[in-house]
Amino acid sequence: MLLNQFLLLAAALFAIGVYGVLARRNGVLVLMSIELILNAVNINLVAFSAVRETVDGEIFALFIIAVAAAEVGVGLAMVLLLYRNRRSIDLTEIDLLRG
Amino acid sequence: MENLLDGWGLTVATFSPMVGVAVMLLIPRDQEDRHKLVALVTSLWVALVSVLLLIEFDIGHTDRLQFAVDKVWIDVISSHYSLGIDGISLPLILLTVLIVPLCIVYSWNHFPEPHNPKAFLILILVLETGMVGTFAAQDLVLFFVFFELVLLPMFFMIAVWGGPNRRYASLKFFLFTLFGSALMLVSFLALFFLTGAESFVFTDLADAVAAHGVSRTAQLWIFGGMMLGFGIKVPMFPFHTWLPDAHTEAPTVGSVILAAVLLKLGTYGFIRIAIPILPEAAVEWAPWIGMLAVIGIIYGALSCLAQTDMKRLIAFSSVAHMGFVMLGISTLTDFGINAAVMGMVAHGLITGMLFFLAGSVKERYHTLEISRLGGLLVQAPRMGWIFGLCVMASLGLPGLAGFWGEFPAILSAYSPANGVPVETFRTFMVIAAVGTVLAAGYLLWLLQRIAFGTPPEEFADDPHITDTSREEWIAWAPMLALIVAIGVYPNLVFRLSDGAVDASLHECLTVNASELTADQAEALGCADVYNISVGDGHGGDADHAAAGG
Amino acid sequence: MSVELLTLAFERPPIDWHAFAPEITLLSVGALITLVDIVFLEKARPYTAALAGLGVLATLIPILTLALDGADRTMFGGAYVVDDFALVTKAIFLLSGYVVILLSTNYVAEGDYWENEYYGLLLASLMGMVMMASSRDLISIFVALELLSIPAYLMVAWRKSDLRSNESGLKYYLMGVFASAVMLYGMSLLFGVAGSTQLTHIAEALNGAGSSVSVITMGIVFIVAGFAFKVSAAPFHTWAPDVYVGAPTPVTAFLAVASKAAGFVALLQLVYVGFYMRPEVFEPLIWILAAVSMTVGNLIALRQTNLVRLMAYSGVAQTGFIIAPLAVAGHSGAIGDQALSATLTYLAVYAAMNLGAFAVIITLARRSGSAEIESFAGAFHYAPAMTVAMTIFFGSLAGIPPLGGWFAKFEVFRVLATAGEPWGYALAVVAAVNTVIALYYYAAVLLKMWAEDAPEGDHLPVPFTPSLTSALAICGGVTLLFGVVPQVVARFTHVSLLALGS
Amino acid sequence: MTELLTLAASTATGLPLGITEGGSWLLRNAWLIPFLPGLSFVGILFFGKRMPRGGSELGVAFVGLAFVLSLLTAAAWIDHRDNFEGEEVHRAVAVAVAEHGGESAEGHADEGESAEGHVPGHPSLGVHNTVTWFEMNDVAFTVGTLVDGPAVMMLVVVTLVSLLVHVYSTEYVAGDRRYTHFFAFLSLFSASMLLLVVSENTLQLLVSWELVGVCSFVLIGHWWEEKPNSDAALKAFLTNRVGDIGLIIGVAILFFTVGSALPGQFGSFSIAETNALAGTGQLSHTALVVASCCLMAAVMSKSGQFLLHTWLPDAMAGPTPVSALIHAATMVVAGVFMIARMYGVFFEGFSIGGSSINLMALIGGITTLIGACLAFVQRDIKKVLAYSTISQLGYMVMALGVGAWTAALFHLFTHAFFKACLFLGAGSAAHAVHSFDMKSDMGGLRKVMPHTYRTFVIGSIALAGLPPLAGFWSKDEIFVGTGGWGLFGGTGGNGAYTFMLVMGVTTAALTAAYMTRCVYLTFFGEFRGHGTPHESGPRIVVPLWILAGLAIVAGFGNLPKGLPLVPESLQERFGHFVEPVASYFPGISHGTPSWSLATASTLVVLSGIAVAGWYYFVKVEAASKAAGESLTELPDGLTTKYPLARMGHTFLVQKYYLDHLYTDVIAGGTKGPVAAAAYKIDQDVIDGVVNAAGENAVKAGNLVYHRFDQLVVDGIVNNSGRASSGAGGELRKIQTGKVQDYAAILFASAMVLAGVLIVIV
Repeated sequence: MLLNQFLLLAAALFAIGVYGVLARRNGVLVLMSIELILNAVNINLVAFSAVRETVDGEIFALFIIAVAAAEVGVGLAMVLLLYRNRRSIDLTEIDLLRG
Repeated sequence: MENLLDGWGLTVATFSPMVGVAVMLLIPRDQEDRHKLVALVTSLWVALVSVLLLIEFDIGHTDRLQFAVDKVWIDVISSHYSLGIDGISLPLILLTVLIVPLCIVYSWNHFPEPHNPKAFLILILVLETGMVGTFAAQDLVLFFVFFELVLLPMFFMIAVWGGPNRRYASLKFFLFTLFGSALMLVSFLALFFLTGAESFVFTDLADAVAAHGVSRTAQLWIFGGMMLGFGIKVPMFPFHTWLPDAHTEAPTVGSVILAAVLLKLGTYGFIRIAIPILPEAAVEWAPWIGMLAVIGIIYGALSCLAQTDMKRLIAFSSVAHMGFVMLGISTLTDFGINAAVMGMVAHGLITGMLFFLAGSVKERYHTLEISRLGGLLVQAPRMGWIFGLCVMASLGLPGLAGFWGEFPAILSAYSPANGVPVETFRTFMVIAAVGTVLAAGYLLWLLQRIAFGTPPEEFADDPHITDTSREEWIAWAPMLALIVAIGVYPNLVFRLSDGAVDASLHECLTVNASELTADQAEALGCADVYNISVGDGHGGDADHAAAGG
Repeated sequence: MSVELLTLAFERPPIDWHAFAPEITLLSVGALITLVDIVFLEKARPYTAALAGLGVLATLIPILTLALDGADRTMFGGAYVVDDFALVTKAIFLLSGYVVILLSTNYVAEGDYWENEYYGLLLASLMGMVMMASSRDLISIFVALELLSIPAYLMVAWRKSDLRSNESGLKYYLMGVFASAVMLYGMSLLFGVAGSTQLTHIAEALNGAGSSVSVITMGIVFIVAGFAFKVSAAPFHTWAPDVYVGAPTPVTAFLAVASKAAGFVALLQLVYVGFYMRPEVFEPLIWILAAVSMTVGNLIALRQTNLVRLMAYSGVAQTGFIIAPLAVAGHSGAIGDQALSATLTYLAVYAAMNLGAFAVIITLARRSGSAEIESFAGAFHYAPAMTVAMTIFFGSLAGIPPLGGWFAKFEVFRVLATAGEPWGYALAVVAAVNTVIALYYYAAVLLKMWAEDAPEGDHLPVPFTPSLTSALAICGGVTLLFGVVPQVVARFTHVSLLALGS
Repeated sequence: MTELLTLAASTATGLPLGITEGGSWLLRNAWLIPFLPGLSFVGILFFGKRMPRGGSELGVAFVGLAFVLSLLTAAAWIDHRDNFEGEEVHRAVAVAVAEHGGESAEGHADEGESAEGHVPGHPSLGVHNTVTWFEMNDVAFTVGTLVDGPAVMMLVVVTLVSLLVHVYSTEYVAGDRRYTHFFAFLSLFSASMLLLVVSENTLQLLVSWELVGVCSFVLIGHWWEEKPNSDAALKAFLTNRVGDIGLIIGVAILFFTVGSALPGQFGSFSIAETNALAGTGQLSHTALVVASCCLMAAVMSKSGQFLLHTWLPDAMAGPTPVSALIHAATMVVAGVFMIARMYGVFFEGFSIGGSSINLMALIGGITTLIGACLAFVQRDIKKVLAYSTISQLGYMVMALGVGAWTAALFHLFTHAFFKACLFLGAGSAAHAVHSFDMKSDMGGLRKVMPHTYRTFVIGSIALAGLPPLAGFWSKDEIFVGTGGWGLFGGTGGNGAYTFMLVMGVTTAALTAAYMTRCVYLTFFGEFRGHGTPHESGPRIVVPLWILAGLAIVAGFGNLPKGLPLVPESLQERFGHFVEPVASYFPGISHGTPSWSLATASTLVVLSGIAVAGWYYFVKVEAASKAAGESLTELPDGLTTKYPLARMGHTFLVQKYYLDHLYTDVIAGGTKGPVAAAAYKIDQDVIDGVVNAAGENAVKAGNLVYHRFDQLVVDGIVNNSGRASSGAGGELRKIQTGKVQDYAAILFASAMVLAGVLIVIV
């Protein structure tokens, strides 16, 4: 099995996703980065599932895909709301609340 | 009657104030007279119940828990609703139920700002439940709950009705006490689990410690935790700094209750919990406690000499006086602990009175700055003489109650319990005796500057400065009478406490090592900390020789 | 094997309708509210709150019947379980939810926003929590978590035109999604080790696996981190203060109590059912989280000027207390059980006292329109009852007998001491010291309310509303009851997850 | 004989204590005597203000009653002493007896010899009566009376002087704003003092000891409106408290030491037991030495012994009757009485009876000299008397220190009368001139105050010790008791304390001289004050005469053995009835009186009078005449107060008068620079030490409080609070408000935790 390669791919995706979340200033791009992480998870799950010869991993991945869609929906709505009120989606600018 | 008291007496005494509180909560705030009446009646009722308890109390068996109740309270943690009193608790309960109605009477016509008698009296009644409960509780968890119950009311009493610096003082009081009790709680729990006792009931714990033999190190740690918790409440040097602030800022009645009863919770904890349950650790800690006690005596006295505020001076004198109590306790002898019980009662009455007086002085002169006062005896002669009497009582004049707390404590330090280093305690004895001189110094100095001389110009013709009022007489007379009565006939307290104290001490502590034969020593099977050599009598003789020398 | 599983998957699993009755009731009420909203529009406005409240209470009925029935019900091959633990936690969620509805009624009604959505979202989130209590499978835990989180994101941002509300909503959302992504990554690793998403299977796998220790450790840490975020344990707490302040206060109460409780429930299930055989991983992890949470939460709280923000940090510190017993849970089965019931006890008491505190804040803030501590000064003079109530709740949070909090703290200390391990005692001492620090800021607020005069001598009385008053009465009564007769709460929280787990 | 009995008893039935529970009703119920004034105190306190004479009538009546009772008790004792045959109380003691048997036999051999004079079968048992006060640890703490010779003597003295002072005071303090209080506290004082006298145990002794102290405090500070008075009161009380440390510790040591010798009891306060055990050598010698030293500290403060005596002159700020009663006749002798009471302890502890000088004798000797020197330079008549009291108390302590027990108590007895007489006389004079200053406000009073003058002179002669007045006999006995007189037949006694004898005799000369000065300054010359003084009323004069009479005759109570012309039945009556011959009292031996010593001491006294008399009555009188005004010293004499400033002048004067004033070299020299220096030392150094101790205590208090308590102890707490808060402030900065920072923290934490755990697991 090529498990390790899949895991490495997933790890790479995860790392890229994390980098994106931490470094991108654009809210939408951050959302995309999170999707990357979720996809890394999915790859992991599917790969493990294949190795373990069970379907649990695939089912889990399906659930994640479904829920992620809902999440992104909410997320885009929020970004939109913010844009409407502030005319900007730069995450580094929203720091009204702190301390 | 007897049966009723037996099962319910203590419960009624403990929780009646809460009934009073419930009634007062229903009465609107502006009906002040009704509030006062309810509070007074409640506290008098509690006093009556306590007196009935005293009457029914079997004086012949003060060492036995009487009016005991023992019901399971919190099953999961094997905690019981266990109340009972013996000769150690009874005097303190009586002191409490005496002080509370007197405080209510005293404040009858002059509640401190911002007035609000409803809240003030409710707090006093809640306090009463906590105090009586603490003295009656026979279960560690129950004790803890009551011990803490007094915190909040006192906190608010200081915070709301206190002096200008009240926020700082109340917070300090609160934090110190809670800090101690948090660590104390950890000790309690460690004790319970290391011993594997059946329940948190004191006797179960003591039995379990005796039977299972908790390791020495663990005992020492646990005792240390308790010492911190109780020591802060006492307060022992160096945990005393909350006390002067709290006393100075508290309203008069708050100071009185604080001095008269609250400080006793700590020393009571030592006598009731720490020493009976962990006698071996007590022996090892004793020199340290004794040392802190005598440091407290000298330190408190020296601090008194530096004070410019009358109330603060009295507060620091508490540190010194409680030092004597702690010295008595640290000897671990029957004599010393009896002295401590007496010291607690006496200090409660005397310092309580002194705070009452300070309050009355403040009310008349609107200041407690010692340098601005003077000539109290001229303007209010009766009050001046009462003040003189209290000062004398406080400095340990024989014939007044204070002496019987101080002198036996010093005496007992000459010959502490087995295993406690004799020479060290003799040194403590001498230091403590020096403390009596300092006590006389600061108290007489206070008396001289407050009562003697002629009134300062600013108050010379002040019409507000009147002699003792009716409420003051009613509130003070019982206390003064008791100060004298106990002073003349100390047996009033000793008779109650002696048997109970004796029973609370481990046999190995009190046995006379010099008179022990090898067989007897072996039969006792005392641990090495007691320094009773098993097998040959020489160890005992050596000790005896040291005692003689 | 896979063939068998596949065949099984196509059969309709047997469904125990009684076991699902709470979920179904809640779902129906949620649907009903949405329906009513769509059909009656504005006219439904006055009734939705009552409807939501009644619905939540109605949900308690099947829980009661299940509890009376007493039997543990296992479904979907162990992925969904209704046992005592589940019932007790469901009850806690629902009761907290009910109190939150009471708190929300006036707040929401007085806002300019569409009311019915609010209750719909609230019920959906509650639904997620109720599901969480029964989930014993990574998938169901994940789904429940998202079900309770996504509506919560929306509720936080509910005041659509308020920048602060927007900001906190977005922050909560981003952090939440990121945390769950990290958590999922951890889950995927564990799945890789165990080959199954069921916690019981994972437990078996973890018990045996010797080779992939670091993968297991990483998986556990990531999963725990995900839930530590949910329960706002330091250092995963950073979102909480900002979100608490920005969100509508009733929502804050909801987040601080119900949502947090759900995180704990998930954490408990994971630890007890899944990771129990790996104490060497989760115990130090929890230890660090507990100690850091208590200390950081309390220290920062010392410097707060906004009461809601202070509550956030106090919540962080309380989290430290709640999870502290888990730091010794792996010591032995008996200790594990005690740790579980200690945590549950704390949760129950915490829910009552924290909601109560928020109730007071909401009530008093209605008058001044501000949650700054300064604006609470002198409350004793114009709202004595509120001040006394606040004293009860804050005293309880500080752990002063005879208020409920003491027993919760006592239980925590008890478990830590019972284990008889040095680190247990060490954590107990840390906790003891923190109790004092916490007391400082609780007492400071109380002092402000009792001992100072109202700003500008404003002594107008506070307007009372029936729903807030009843919320206060419920919380106050429960707090006192738990403190005086702790047996009541102890009786219910004395449950075990281990019977299933091992 | 006695020796055998004792030994037999100690092996068979335990240690005999020398006390009995029997005896006549009066002896067993001596508690009534302190009880009566106690009752009067309560009565005056509550009803005094409402009574026609402000409560003084109550005081006089009850104290009078107590006096009558005391007399009856004394009569009963006289009967009891020789005729009582009753059971003696024995006490079981620890096994350790046998080891010390040899020693105790030796000890009792002496006693046997010395006690031979007493008729066997009349053991002179003290009458003991107790009730339990309180009980602790199965030990009963009792309160009760131990009535024996010294107690009865003290009862009579205290009640008598107290009665006279009460009567005197009704006139002296008439019209005072706190008249009632004054009598109340006089009564309380009497009660406490009487309680002290009959104390059966050391605890009771300690209690009454403190009570008399507090009465003294209140009465010294009677006019507390003026600060010096309250200062004096404070000083008196505090100085006494310092001594009380010793008392407390000493009592504690004895309590446990005795307890170690008694089986089944951890301690005992009983005086009889303590003394008896100490006497039989069953107590550790070290413990006794330490206890004696501690108790000595108490004596030093209470009885104004050197180093702790400075409060006593200041105490003269109180009303004169108080000075007479408390600070001359009774309270200040409490220390002496205590030594006498606990003589068994001191006798062993200080090894009295050897010839080595012990602490007690030394302190007594020094005190007696110091006091006498200081009396020279006083202007205030009461201070002269105060220093004289110190000096005389020194005599008594010295006497006890050399083993002359009876002499000491006899001197106490006579001193009480003549010193009270002198004080009351001084008071009478001062009452007339409204001042105590002899130099500026007195002089020539003999013409206008004949009664005062005569009684004062009688008292002075008695004090100076000229035969046949009281002071002579008691002083002479002390000299005999020192055993230091080797000329014309030795005096025997407990050892040869020649040094003490020298000190004593020197003091006798000084005493004679300063009293001469005092009498001259007060009553001779011309009146130097203002107004017209006149004799006081009968309530002052009558007590004066009674005391003067006693000052004349009291000495006959103990005529020395072997005095010709006196029937033997009148010799040593005081010693016979007062000195206990019982197991609780050590066997002491008595010196033999010596004619040569008596003659020598009389000559010394006469020479003292002569020198001072010559100086004042001849030289000063002449100078006064020359100057035309009443002088109090030679204008160019040596009695300058600041010798250093006038050193050159003084030097010249000394040279010029050297041939004329050849005796003045000694008298004047002592009077002048030495006394002044001594006074300076007294005021500056010793008093300075006391004051400095007080000031330093306050300073230490300030230091401790401000530097330590407020900064360190409190500081630790406050600073830890501040540090917490500061940490909170720092931690707060993490909260930047930027969501990506938060995410970074979240992720970094997770990674760090994972990393750490992976490494450690």
